[in-house]
Amino acid sequence: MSNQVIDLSTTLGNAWFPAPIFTASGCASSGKELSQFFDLREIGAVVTKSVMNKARHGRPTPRMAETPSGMLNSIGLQGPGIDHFLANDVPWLLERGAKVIVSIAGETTDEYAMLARKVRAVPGISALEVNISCPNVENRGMVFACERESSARAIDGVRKIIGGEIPIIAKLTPDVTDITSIASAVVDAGADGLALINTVLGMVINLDTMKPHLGGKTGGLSGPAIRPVAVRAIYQVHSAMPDVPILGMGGVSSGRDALELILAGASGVSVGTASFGDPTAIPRIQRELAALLLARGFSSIKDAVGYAHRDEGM
Amino acid sequence: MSNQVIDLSTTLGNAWFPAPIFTASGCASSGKELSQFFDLREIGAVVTKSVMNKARHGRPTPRMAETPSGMLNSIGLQGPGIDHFLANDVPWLLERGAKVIVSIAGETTDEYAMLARKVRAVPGISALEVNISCPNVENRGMVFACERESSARAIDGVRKIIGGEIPIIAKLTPDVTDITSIASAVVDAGADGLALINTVLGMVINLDTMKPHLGGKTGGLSGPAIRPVAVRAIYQVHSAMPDVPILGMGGVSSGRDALELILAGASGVSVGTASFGDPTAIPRIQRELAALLLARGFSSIKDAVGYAHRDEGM
Amino acid sequence: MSTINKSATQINATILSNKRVGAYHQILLAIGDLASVCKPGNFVAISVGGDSSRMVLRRAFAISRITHGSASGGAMELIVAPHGSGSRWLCEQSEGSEIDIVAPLGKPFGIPTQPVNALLVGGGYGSAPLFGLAEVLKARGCRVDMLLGASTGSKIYAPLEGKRSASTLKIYTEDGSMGESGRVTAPIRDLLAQGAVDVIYSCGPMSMLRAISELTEGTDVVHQCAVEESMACGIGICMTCVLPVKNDDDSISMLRSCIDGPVMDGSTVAWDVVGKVPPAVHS
Amino acid sequence: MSTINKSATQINATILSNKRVGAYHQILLAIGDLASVCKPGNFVAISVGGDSSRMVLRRAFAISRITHGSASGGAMELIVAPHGSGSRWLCEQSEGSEIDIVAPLGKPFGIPTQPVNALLVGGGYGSAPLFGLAEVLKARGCRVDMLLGASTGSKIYAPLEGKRSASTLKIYTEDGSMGESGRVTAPIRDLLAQGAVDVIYSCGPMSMLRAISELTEGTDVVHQCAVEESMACGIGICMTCVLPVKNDDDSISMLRSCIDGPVMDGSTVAWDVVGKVPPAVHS
Ligand SMILES: Cc1cc2nc3c(=O)[nH]c(=O)nc-3n(C[C@H](O)[C@H](O)[C@H](O)COP(=O)(O)OP(=O)(O)OC[C@H]3O[C@@H](n4cnc5c(N)ncnc54)[C@H](O)[C@@H]3O)c2cc1C
Ligand SMILES: Cc1cc2nc3c(=O)[nH]c(=O)nc-3n(C[C@H](O)[C@H](O)[C@H](O)COP(=O)(O)OP(=O)(O)OC[C@H]3O[C@@H](n4cnc5c(N)ncnc54)[C@H](O)[C@@H]3O)c2cc1C
Ligand SMILES: Cc1cc2nc3c(=O)[nH]c(=O)nc-3n(C[C@H](O)[C@H](O)[C@H](O)COP(=O)(O)O)c2cc1C
Ligand SMILES: Cc1cc2nc3c(=O)[nH]c(=O)nc-3n(C[C@H](O)[C@H](O)[C@H](O)COP(=O)(O)O)c2cc1C
Ligand code: FES
Ligand code: FES
Repeated sequence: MSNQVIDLSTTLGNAWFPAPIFTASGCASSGKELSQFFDLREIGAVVTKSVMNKARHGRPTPRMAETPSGMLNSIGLQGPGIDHFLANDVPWLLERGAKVIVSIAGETTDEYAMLARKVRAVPGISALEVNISCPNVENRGMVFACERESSARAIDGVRKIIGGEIPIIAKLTPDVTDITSIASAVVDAGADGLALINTVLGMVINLDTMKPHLGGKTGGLSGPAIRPVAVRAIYQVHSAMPDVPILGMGGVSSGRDALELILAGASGVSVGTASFGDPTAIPRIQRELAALLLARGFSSIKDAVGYAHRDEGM
Repeated sequence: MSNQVIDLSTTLGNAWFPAPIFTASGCASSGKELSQFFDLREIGAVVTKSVMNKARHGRPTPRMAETPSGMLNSIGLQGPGIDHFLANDVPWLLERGAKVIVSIAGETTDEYAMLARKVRAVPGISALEVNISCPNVENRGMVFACERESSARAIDGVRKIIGGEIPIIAKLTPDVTDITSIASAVVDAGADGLALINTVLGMVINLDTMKPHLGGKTGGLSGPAIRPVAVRAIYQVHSAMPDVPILGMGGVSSGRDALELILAGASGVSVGTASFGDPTAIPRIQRELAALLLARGFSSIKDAVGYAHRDEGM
Repeated sequence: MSTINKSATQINATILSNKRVGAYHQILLAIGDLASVCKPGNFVAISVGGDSSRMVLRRAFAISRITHGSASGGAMELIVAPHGSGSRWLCEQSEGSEIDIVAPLGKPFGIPTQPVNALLVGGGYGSAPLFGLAEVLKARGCRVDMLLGASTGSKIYAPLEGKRSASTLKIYTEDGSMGESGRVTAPIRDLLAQGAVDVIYSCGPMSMLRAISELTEGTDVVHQCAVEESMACGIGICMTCVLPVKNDDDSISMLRSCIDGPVMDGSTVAWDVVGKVPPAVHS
Repeated sequence: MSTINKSATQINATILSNKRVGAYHQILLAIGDLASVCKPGNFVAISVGGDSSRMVLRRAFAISRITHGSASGGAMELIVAPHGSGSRWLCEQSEGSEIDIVAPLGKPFGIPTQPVNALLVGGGYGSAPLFGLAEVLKARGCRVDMLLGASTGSKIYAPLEGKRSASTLKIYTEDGSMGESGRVTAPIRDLLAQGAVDVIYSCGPMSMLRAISELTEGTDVVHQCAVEESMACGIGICMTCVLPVKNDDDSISMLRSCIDGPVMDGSTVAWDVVGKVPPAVHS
């Protein structure tokens, strides 16, 4: 009903999406599992689980701990490897008419470039999300997104392969002293857009074993608990670089939350943890968002993006 | 009852405290207000609101926003100035037999040194907490605790004044890429202990005004939402520097939460936001903690400090 | 031991009744002996959402009325507007459930020692504490006139028994659905001009309190207003609830409305600085 | 549309009854037509804590029994141990309240096409799904023997009507407070040696499932076990619930116990690798 009078479509760089709410990487597997609960064509896009070059087992269990209004995960990028993924999962999604954003993760600059080359060879993908921020990979000391240079190098490698066919969206971690500095480094290196934010590094001690609860010791904090951090990061980066499109995420579980991220500067919003608690969260959030936008007199998503900045510098 | 068979006393550097749970700076004003609800001698110590050299109005209202399992605050270090504080608030506390940790905050290295000099002149104070991490002061770009050098300089200035009479506890922000690096910088500069963690920078957009809700735009996130971040920071720093005492804080609202921070490496635990929701939180948490320690066979707090690290490197 | 909130206690109070009254819920709590120390203008801070709630802060509500029962002890009445998730949770609690409260908090209304002409002005649920106040004033021999206003009729809270405590009662709604059409502040200028008022007691939205302060400015009429700022703690330890208040030397202090209020002298509040930073503190 | 969880639906189910049974709560939910697609071994994921809960994840519970009512439609029975805040919340919900469930989820127990001798082994609340399974097996002409174990008698769940579905039922408690003293796995070795068992169905703690798998190793006896890993989503999208499962080529895959389980072939689970990282994937 409300969808009829409001333009819910959005863009990230040169990619167009019919709706503003996306899955979040790692929170929808490859899409198939959610298709039992809603039609994947109803939503913005399926952002697939970050895939690496080779198949990986990931981290030992326990891999999760619920925390107040959030959860920690330590999956460690378990996955089938890029070849299997592109041969099986992507065609399945495209056949069903879903928009697809492929998320890639690498352990070396070369791995990112190699992954980009393989993704480029598959037609029909809408955008490439480059996860340079997952804090769960074995080699924690070297999280790419923690330094300007390593971030820029990873993106630069991908940029050399992807010549503008599809937008490159760099996904950043909030666990840095100055996220705008990392953001500007990756944009200078050729990122067309930014995905903000990945999980926040956290830990839970199990009071029975009296040791870290997660198999991987530390884990990534997600869910409503981190929403204020996401809003802040998006606001800061949009302030510094208003022309760079942002895919926002972090603790969104209702239309009001999605609107908060959009007003702060996000052009699209990914929903992760909320889908665990509610398999139909994404279409519901999309409906709620449409109603809230309408009630505020917006006729399109685009008009609301970054609206909270309107009197800035006055 | 349980207090009879367990030694709840703890130390931070050369300061001794009768009990392990403290107020958190800025979450108990100067102690008087809570004394209606419990005897201040029952708890570890009153950590007073960070005080600056001059009186300050702080930030405009609204100064707070509740968030899922947490809250944002943007107080901006409102306070009476150090002279008024030392002349009025500290004597009141000492007369009542409370242990007092004075928290200071400055805008320049010199201000920290000046504050330390004034605090040194007052007998009876147990420790000095140096808040080099408050994200709420006007000059956000220059939060001391975001850089090794500025952190070290602030602590070095204080160390030159305080010659070991009372421990210097440096309070750090988690909003950095590598908190162990900041921690080692301040310890090298002469900090006797560390307070971990200050609030996490966040923001809320008001959906009515469609602008940042807080008068100060951004604010500090506290409460249970950030507990996993606190546990992680304490665990990381205790791993890197097992001999440096840590005053832990961040989202503690029950005995089980306090135990989690202690097992991760905290020698004492400050309780902030939980006192807003429950004025008797601190004595309650202390009772719950004693019972949990007993149930696990500990006979003193000291034995539990950092216990989660026991098989490290194996 | 303390001089701040010196009667405040934390107790589990049982809900004796919970009734819808117009747009509000009238909630009656059994509070035993605490009833004897609650005064008109005090407020209560209530823990909301239960054990696994994501709401970490208490919610503040004005104490509407205190009744001193016999066997069961005293009771406290609240008038609650279901606003967000915390107040809605409270309105959903059924008779018999226990809630965790801290009361009485804050500075109550000052009661004149002489019989005076008092005008009580309430906006929305702000009328709640005025009926109890009216009784106390009447007992002191004061004349009590009451003006209540709201956007619409369902938001006027004016219980029958309460009406008796005032000499006159006039109701204003912005949509004209009850009483006269217009703002509750409209008649005040004339009343002041007639010299019919010595003290104004007010409770309601900040804009209403400010408007009344502007009307009393330059007059001898005392304006005691109960302010409503966002409060994280309600007991003076967080500094979130501050209001700019003028000192004798015209400098401004940011005072905590939870312990230096909620009742404040309207003429000392620097209304134009609310939500702004006052000029630097001179030291 | 999907092949995964293809009957799963999210509905609001009304609690028909909630009774304490020993250490557990027996909760009956009205689920209407959903009853016809639930099979023994399926589970349900329940949203806990209400609107302003700080618990963001659903809780998983085995479907204990399905009854096909007439007017009111079908009902689902759960046996819930009050463990932490989520399960306690569920146990506190009263008759008439609505809860948000997603069901049926996961792979059910495989039912033999021929009449076989089945041994059903349940630990604690793990016995819950076995009674419904026993009925199905009996209807297929199977012989059903049942062993139930727990630490103590109050943790044995063995309803009267359920007992009828098994040919024999033996109870073991570690403290000897009910049935025989000892572990429920104790008699299995002999039963296997006697050749009295073709299939074992088990549900209970991981240590029990592992012990049974070790007993059946090298025998022809099939072991279908319902595993219980921590699950964040319950629907296959988070990868938190994985178990190491041996492939035909002896390599190991980390399979999601929510969609590739909870019922798994015990002989394929690499029990010694649970909680560890298997050797690198060869590609
Ligand atoms: C001294 C005082 C007396 C009050 N008396 C009454 C009364 O008698 N009846 C009544 O219905 N309400 C009263 N209020 C307002 C009441 O506290 C808020 O409506 C309530 O806190 C809203 O909480 P929520 O969870 O429903 O809303 P949310 O908007 O979800 O609350 C989010 C946060 O904002 C704060 N907040 C939101 N609105 C207000 C507000 N208007 N004032 C202060 N804080 C707010 C909440 O406390 C909470 O921390 C009073 C407030 C104060 C400070
Ligand atoms: C397939 C399956 C079937 C189950 N069937 C039953 C049943 O029939 N009856 C019953 O009483 N319980 C059953 N459980 C266990 C039940 O899910 C947990 O007891 C419950 O999740 C605990 O939640 P809590 O909030 O009470 O505890 P908390 O410890 O506070 O929970 C914290 C987190 O850990 C998870 N968790 C804690 N314990 C377990 C556990 N044992 N298994 C899985 N996750 C856990 C919770 O889901 C939650 O995310 C089953 C679990 C699974 C996976
Ligand atoms: C279980 C889990 C797995 C995740 N895996 C990935 C991943 O593979 N790649 C990635 O970029 N982000 C991953 N994330 C981060 C999410 O995409 C998202 O950035 C984060 O969870 C914040 O959003 P949320 O609060 O809505 O979940 C994962 C998050 C969770 C909870
Ligand atoms: C309202 C408020 C004011 C605070 N003021 C200070 C301060 O003045 N100095 C300081 O070092 N930390 C301050 N903090 C941070 C707390 O001391 C503490 O580090 C943080 O809130 C985390 O603990 P908690 O989750 O228990 O509140 C403040 C926190 C809050 C919520
Ligand atoms: S509400 Fe905390 S000081 Fe007033
Ligand atoms: S619980 Fe999420 S994949 Fe199994």
